[in-house]
Amino acid sequence: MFQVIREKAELVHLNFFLKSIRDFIEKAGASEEKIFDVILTAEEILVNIMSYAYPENQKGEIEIHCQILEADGEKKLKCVFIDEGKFFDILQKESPDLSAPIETRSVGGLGIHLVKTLMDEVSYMRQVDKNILSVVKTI
Amino acid sequence: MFQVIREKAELVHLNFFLKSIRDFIEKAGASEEKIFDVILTAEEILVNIMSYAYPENQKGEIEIHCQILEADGEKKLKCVFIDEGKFFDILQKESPDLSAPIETRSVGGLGIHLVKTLMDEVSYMRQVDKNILSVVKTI
Amino acid sequence: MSVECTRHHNGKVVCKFLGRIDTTKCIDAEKVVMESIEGAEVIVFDLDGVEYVASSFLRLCGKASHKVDTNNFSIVNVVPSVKKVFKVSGLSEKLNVQ
Amino acid sequence: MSVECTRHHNGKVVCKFLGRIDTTKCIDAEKVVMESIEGAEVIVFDLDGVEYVASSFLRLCGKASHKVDTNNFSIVNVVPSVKKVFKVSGLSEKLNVQ
Ligand SMILES: Nc1ncnc2c1ncn2[C@@H]1O[C@H](COP(=O)(O)OP(=O)(O)O)[C@@H](O)[C@H]1O
Ligand SMILES: Nc1ncnc2c1ncn2[C@@H]1O[C@H](COP(=O)(O)OP(=O)(O)O)[C@@H](O)[C@H]1O
Repeated sequence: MFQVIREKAELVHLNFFLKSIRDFIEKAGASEEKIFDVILTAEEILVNIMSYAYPENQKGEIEIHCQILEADGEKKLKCVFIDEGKFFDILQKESPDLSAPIETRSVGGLGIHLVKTLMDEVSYMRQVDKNILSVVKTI
Repeated sequence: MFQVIREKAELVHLNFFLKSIRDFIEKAGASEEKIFDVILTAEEILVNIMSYAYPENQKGEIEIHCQILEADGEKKLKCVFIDEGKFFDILQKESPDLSAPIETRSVGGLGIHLVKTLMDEVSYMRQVDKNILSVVKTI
Repeated sequence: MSVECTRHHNGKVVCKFLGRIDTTKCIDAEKVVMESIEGAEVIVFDLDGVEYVASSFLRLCGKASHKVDTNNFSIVNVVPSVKKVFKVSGLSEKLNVQ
Repeated sequence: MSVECTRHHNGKVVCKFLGRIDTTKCIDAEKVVMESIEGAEVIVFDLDGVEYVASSFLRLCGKASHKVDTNNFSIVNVVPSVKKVFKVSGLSEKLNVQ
């Protein structure tokens, strides 16, 4: 099972992206709990690309490749998020200090933290003018 | 809206293909009547590729690109079916003689006839070792 | 998809289909249907509750209709979407689609 | 997603959320929520019937909690799947998620 979807990096298309990913992993037979983690992860990554990757009024596209990998009786979902926006390496972003008291702590940075926590593997690659972010999760 | 799906050309994957196409056109907001025509068309094309394109036990893959084209307030669905099986041009296949009495008429050839009847446009292209069949329908 | 064929004492066999009849389902159903109508004099396919048919089902109908005299084969309770498939295939009249 | 905030005479504001709180829905809700809790002494977010939250909602909770003294902000009726999101974000205790 392999699926690619592509649309403009605009918030109005968030639902198209998320619904497509959900439809795909439902066909792969994932449980509601796994679907929750994958959809939350995808939403955080997509909203970030929609917000930060491209200049306002010059929004490019987002392409998502999803694939089911089967090995040793395990089923893994691999999703690759590709944009042509400015260089951004999620792995170089430090996690927020979760132990800091909430009064002194800024409430950003949680999105990336959730992605790293909910997925089994996260990897980043810059390819010419593309950001290529891959996540893998056993489903 | 753009979607690509890929899987082996085996009957066990028919549902994955059809469900993916249905999910896509539902997101595009097509009516049940249009969905019916598109799914029936896709099923006929897919079953043919699964049956005839590749030698038994050496089934290759099928890739389907779907896209929503919007122009003049009209929404069109374009789906492209790609296989690497033996050359087959659907347009060179004559339609069955629908007026022949059923006793003398072989009951094959209806699949391709349905495809040509239900779609607004059907086109075929051979590219190196690929069959590229495109269908378009206003939805 | 499910199919249930009932043989009546007057030589009439009624096959009731239920659900979507796609290619894989039709392949599964073909054997039981062809066996059930063997020797019938009148065949009725009841499609009440069938909202989708692929061309493999048209083929099955054609094959089944050959088993009896013309006019002794008919298809009843056909919803409009399925009726259209028989119509564009030129089979509505030949198969007595009602 | 919908949200309804009720102000009680003792300075307590209860906001009841319903449905999936994704990023776009949260952006829409933020203004009305922040206006409704203005000047409150105790804030309760009731998530009965919320089965999904994105990080933008965590941010909204953090922002809202700053409006009152610690311990005067709480989040109640949280289903397990949503509880997990607060937990892995290290916010369960700080936001009194119950
Ligand atoms: N795709 C991206 N391109 C550029 N910068 C990004 C991208 N994604 C995230 N960032 C940066 O990383 C920061 C942290 O992101 P995140 O953890 O999602 O929290 P938030 O978006 O709430 O600030 C963002 O504020 C932004 O500066
Ligand atoms: N992808 C294909 N590759 C090779 N031959 C094909 C392909 N699709 C259809 N054909 C040929 O065209 C014929 C007519 O196909 P169709 O109209 O679907 O009816 P049926 O499959 O019932 O015979 C098939 O019997 C087959 O010989």
